[in-house]
Amino acid sequence: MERLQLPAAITAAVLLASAATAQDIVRIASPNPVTTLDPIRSAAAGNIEAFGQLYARLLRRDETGALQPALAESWAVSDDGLTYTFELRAAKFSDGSPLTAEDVAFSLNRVAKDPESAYPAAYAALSEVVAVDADTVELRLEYPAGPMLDYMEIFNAGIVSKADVDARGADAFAASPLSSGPFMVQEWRPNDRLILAANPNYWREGYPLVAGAELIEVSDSNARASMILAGEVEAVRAVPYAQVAEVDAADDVAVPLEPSTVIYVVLPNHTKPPFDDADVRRAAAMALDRQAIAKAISLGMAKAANSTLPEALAFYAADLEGQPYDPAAARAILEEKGLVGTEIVMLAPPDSAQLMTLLKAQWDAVGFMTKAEPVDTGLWWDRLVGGDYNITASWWYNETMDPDLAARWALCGSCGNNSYYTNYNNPRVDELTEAALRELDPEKRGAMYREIQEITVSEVSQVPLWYAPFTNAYSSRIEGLRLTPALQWTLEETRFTK
Amino acid sequence: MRRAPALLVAGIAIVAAWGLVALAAPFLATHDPIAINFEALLQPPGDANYFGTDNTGRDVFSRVVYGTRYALYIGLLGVLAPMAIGMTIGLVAGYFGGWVDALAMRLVDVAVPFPFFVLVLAIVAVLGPGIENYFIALALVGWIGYARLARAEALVLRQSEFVLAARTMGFSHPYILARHVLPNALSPVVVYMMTDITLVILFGAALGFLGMGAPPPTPEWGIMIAEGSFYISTAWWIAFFPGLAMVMIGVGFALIGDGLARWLRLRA
Amino acid sequence: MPLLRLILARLVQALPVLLGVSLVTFVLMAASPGDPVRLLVGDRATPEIIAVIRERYGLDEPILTRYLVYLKNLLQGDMGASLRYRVPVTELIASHYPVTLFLVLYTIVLSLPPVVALAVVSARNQGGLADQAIRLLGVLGLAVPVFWLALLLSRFFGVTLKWFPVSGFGDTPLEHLHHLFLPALSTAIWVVPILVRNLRAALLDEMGRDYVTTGLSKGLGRRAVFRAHVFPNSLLPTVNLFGIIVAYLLGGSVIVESVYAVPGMGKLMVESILARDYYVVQGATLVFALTTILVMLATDLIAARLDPRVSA
Amino acid sequence: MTLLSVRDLTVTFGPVIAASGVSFDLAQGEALGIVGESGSGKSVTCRALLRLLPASARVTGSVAFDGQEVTALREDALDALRGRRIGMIFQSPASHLDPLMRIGDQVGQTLRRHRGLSGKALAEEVVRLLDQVRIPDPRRWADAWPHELSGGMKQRAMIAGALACEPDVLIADEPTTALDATVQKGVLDLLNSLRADRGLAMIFVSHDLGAVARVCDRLLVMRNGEVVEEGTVNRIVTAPVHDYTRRLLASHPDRLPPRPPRALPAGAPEVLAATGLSVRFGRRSLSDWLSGRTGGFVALDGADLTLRKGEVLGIVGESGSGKSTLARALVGLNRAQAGTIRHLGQPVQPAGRNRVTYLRQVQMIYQHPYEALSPRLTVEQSIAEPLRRHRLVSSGRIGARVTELMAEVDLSPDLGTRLPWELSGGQCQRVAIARALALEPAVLIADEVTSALDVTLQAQVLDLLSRLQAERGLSMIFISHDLGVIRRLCDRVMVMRAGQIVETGQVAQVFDTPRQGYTRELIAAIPHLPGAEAPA
Repeated sequence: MERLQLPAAITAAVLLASAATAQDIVRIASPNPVTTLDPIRSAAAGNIEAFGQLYARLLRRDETGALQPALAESWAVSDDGLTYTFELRAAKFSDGSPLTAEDVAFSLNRVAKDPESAYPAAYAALSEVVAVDADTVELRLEYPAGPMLDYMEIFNAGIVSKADVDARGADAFAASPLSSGPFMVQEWRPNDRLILAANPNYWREGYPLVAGAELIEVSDSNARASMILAGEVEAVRAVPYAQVAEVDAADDVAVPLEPSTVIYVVLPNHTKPPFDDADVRRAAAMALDRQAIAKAISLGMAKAANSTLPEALAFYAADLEGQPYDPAAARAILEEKGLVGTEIVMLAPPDSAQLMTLLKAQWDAVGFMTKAEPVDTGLWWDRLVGGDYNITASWWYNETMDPDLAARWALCGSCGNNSYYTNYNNPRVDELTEAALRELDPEKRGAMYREIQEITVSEVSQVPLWYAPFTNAYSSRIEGLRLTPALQWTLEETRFTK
Repeated sequence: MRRAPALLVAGIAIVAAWGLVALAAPFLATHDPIAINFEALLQPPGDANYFGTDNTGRDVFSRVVYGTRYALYIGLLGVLAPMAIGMTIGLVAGYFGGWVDALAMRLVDVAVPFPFFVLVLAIVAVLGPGIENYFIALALVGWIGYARLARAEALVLRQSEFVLAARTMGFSHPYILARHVLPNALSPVVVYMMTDITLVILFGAALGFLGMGAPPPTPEWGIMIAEGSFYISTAWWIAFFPGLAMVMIGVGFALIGDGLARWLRLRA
Repeated sequence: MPLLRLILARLVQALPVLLGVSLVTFVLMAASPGDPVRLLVGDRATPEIIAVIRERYGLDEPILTRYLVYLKNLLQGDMGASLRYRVPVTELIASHYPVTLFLVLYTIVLSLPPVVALAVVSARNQGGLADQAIRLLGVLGLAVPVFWLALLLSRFFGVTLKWFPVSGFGDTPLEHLHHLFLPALSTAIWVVPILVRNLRAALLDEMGRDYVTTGLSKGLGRRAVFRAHVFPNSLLPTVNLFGIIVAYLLGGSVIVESVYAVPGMGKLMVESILARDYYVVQGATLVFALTTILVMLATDLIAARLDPRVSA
Repeated sequence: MTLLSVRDLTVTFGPVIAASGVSFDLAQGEALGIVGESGSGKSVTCRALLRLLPASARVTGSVAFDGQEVTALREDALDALRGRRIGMIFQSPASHLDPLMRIGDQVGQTLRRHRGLSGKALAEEVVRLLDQVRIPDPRRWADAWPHELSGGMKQRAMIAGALACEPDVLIADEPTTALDATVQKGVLDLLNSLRADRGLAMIFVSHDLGAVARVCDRLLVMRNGEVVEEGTVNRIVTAPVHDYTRRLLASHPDRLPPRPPRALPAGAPEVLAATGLSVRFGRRSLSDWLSGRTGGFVALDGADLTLRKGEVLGIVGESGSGKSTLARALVGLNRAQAGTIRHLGQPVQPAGRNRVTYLRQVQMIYQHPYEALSPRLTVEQSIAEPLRRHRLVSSGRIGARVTELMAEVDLSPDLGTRLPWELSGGQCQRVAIARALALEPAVLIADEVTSALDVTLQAQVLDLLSRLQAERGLSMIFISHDLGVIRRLCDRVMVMRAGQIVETGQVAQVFDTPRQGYTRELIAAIPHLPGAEAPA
């Protein structure tokens, strides 16, 4: 504790000292923890936000959402859609070592094939990735995959240094990796913050515009709001709806509502009575006034959902009629089935009290007997995956605009996640999911995804609730920062205005 | 010196008043405490809703009124098991001394360094959230304070002549413990219990704050405060009134504790 | 020399206690449903992938085997690695522990002057207006929920007045003092009443002692008697209470640390429990327990220094 | 010359009058004794002289010291008087010394305050003072903590502190009450010699006429807050005027009728016998065990004892001599590490499985009247408890039996519903005796039962015990530090010291021809009334 020996300094010195900390560091407070820096290890939100800053991908998206060259200067797709050839630009890792086709092949093969790769779903079609020469990479597919180019942009398609991983081993790498992205790790304090410094060897000349960034983990929403209001950070993630107006009203802070792929849904368990019966699920959906719920929860900032897919995705069916709000009809169904008074166990994950209250009240109004059972996140997953629940509510998002991964995750019963563990299983939906991936014609794909949405909405695979915009707050000290729907901060294009 | 009973009376009056509120909740409440109302979200206090409404349109006043039941339930039930366990261990340890005492003290040694909140969280993680599991966690660590007090009293009492006399009259140890030691060791324990009730209610609220308390839509003050904390600058009434209620009930119990302590000291 | 022996003896006694603590924690954590791997790899990982990773982390071994392996490693000074971060637990503790320790010490330093002042004023005017006011405020301080008060303080002092930071720990000792002021204050608000109440009671007890009469009969005057006799004697029960308070503060750091985004042990502990990061919880609990034991030992030593009747 | 003049001093605590209209004068060099029983107002009077009473006390009247009116003095002027011109010492030196301050510092407080001494000069003066009050090796003890001193040394240290500034008057409030007789004698001798050397005026307060008589010339007798008699010690002892004074004198052990020597019937059986009884406190540590030491503290070391039917055996000894330990070992409260106990020739285990049968025969009563009864039980409940628990009488008969027992110990039946704190000390002791008698024991062990009682009550309880013993043919072990009491109650006496029995014999023989030096010392220390040497 020798650090406690302080001279007779005064508070003014403290103020000066803290004011002097590098003004060109962008600090972002997010509730999502960074738990690993290895892009294949995790698909949890906080890590996704970090991976984007550390690893460049072959392609990138511009503000309009269009794919642009990144590490790959150009690319070509064979006519059968089975071979993708990328020409790499001369790029370096943060230590100055060259980034070669070997590294690209290694990284992509790793995320696709490594047994510990947390989320290889996007790369199921890949048979192998081959470094043809020093700056040419070839992706060889077993079957055509429509969104494969999109997948070259997502968080876990980042390029890591083969030499680094081989030399130090995956665990050491995961704690302090060489970086190919706009920033490199200056210091990682697990459970607190990730301190990033601009990568001088980043391929994009002149970027990033700031000297560094800090991704600070702050789980308490009020604390985050206080922090941006007090000017202690430049941006915060997920301001509670209740505070958006207040925070937005503050000088120097704005809360633009940014489009996201986030969708809130009710998850019924399709293998357990009473929700194994589509009519009962329909009753549960009709009992809910989704407009009112969305309005109450988001104070009018979110839009009620009509489809089982997020509205930001391609092929989203905007004109689809969701289940109507009709409590009388819902009650009639329950009465007809003799299910009035059925007890249903609703798992209540953390921070969902308001939603759970609204759901319970409306379900109970049509004749269910809803018992909310609070669970923490760990328990929630256990119960969900184990099918030990009647119904619950949650949210999910998709990392690309292409609906393939979304359908696989939330609607497909045979794609590994059992339709978000609701055990909804319609062979037609499964079949359509696989076919849509392989289909290269956008129009045909659109029709398939429309059918998927129609089926799942009518069978109530899940009850879509609302589409939530991001409510991130930004200080006016910076500009150019936003969070893309794929959960990537545009930090490299961010700069200080004063 | 005269003021001591006054404090005690004030404390008892406050707690009794809350007790009445809890009992008469159905008559006092103006609304159904769990009925949502999409037409009346976040209404400020007024004639329709004395304390305003919350983010699901529920009447805060009615929820505060019904919440009294949970506060008292948590507070009273939450100290019961720790007190029973602690008194038993403490009295037995202090009265018998020797290896019994040594064993009990080792037990205390293990329980004391266990960070209380961590244990509560861990137990809640094992058994799932909810008030009942909070009680279990309390029972596992909350007894220490009672055990220490009871043991200290028993150590003195075992040497006091009326206990020695009871022993030389050939009475059995359990009888002596129950009839002679327990009643005379009770007063500091009761004083401590009053403070403990306040803390148990508060910790229960903190648990609600961390999302591990009673299930929604239970009108429990801690959860109401936690929920309302997001609205602290836009709809202050959601968190303020349950917070105020919690302070007032806490003051009541604390006054009883203080007053009782002084009153007992005066009588001694 | 007997002092050294006492310390040694107490440390030896602490070993079975620590063993007990670690066993309880291990059993609790092992019994808790929830899979650390699921929380680590994210929502979308398939059960198959999770099974692979579980196996690699040795989570499929029987619990007893895991505990014995853990103990064996512990004896070699290895507390294991975090399941979430894949970094050694010791490293995590080394970065979070000083923060909480600083906070606890800060709270104590911040609490002591008001505790002494209020208790003395209160005891010397027993039953008077000041006494009543102090006791009422104390009751209020005890009854106000910390998380609620902390929120108000952070909005008022941090956002409105901008006097103090509302988050973080800072990098230099001066910054630590500045950053942790509000957290320490929020904690002090409930610690002070408890200590005041005890010190006041002790002062009143001591003021009625016979040696006070002796002192007065020698013509020393009330003030001198208070300073020389009453006060030192009143410290003893308060010092003993202190050990328990510190244990409480360590465990209770959870809430202030979360409200003020302070990267301390409380936060580490909560997040680790929620993420089922077994070895971090295990290690942090042991460190908490060891700290408490050391603090208790320290208070006993202080008490022994204060009180010649307690022979070391 | 009159130094202190008290006129019409009245002290009230709310409605309670603690002292009323007390008037007296104290001349230079004079020693005035104040005697009275607890609650007579003697201590309150003393404290009122220096205004040491709590704030709730109201004091009227006049206290003139050397021309100054003490009751009208400002606090600082009063402080200049306290400790410098008037010193004061108290009962129970243990509690009147600050446990956290070294003896030397406490003795030196007045010197520092009133004479401005400090550093080496102060230390030297402290050592001189400690030497003057005959503390051996004063340098060492000046550095000691209060708890390291024996009771007598603590009182001496307190005297040294009070006399440090050579005051004109010393007020001694029961200074020897808590001390053993030999220690008391030492302190009294010290006070006498200080008085002689310095011409110190003294007010000596005590409940013990014998002690007062050793030191004082003149005497006030107080009762219920009033002075009932005043005069020279000799006059009052030889020709008391007031009724109360007479009673007080009559209750003094010196004046109690001694127990006539009597022979026990031949062949009276041995009801209780112990051989080689040893009790050790504290655990035997590992190092004790390795080096073959007994370890712990040996409180009783191979004591032998026999008690025959109808016999009254006295045990005397100073505090720590092991007499209570022996008694408690006999009833199983202390576990004996060695030795055997026989009851009517049969070996018994007082703490063992069959203890109830034995304990019904051997009952014990204790020292402190207010501690003897469970505070939450009424008198009736207390007495009924053994009857109920051991089913000694049918439940319908319990009430009647309680009434009988209360009558037997001279308790008025209307006290039955009272709680212990509503009773006097003597009444409490009677309840305790009635409780013990409920079991109809053959042996009664009385451990210092009268030492916390005022002399008049003591005399009554002794009478009661004597009568019960005679009526019931009880065997009795009577433990006391007070030889006077023993002599008047017992047939035989055992003298104990440091856990061992040093002398045993018939009372007359031990008292008149003690064989051991220690016994002689004890006997010499008994404070007697002047002119009334103990009639044999």
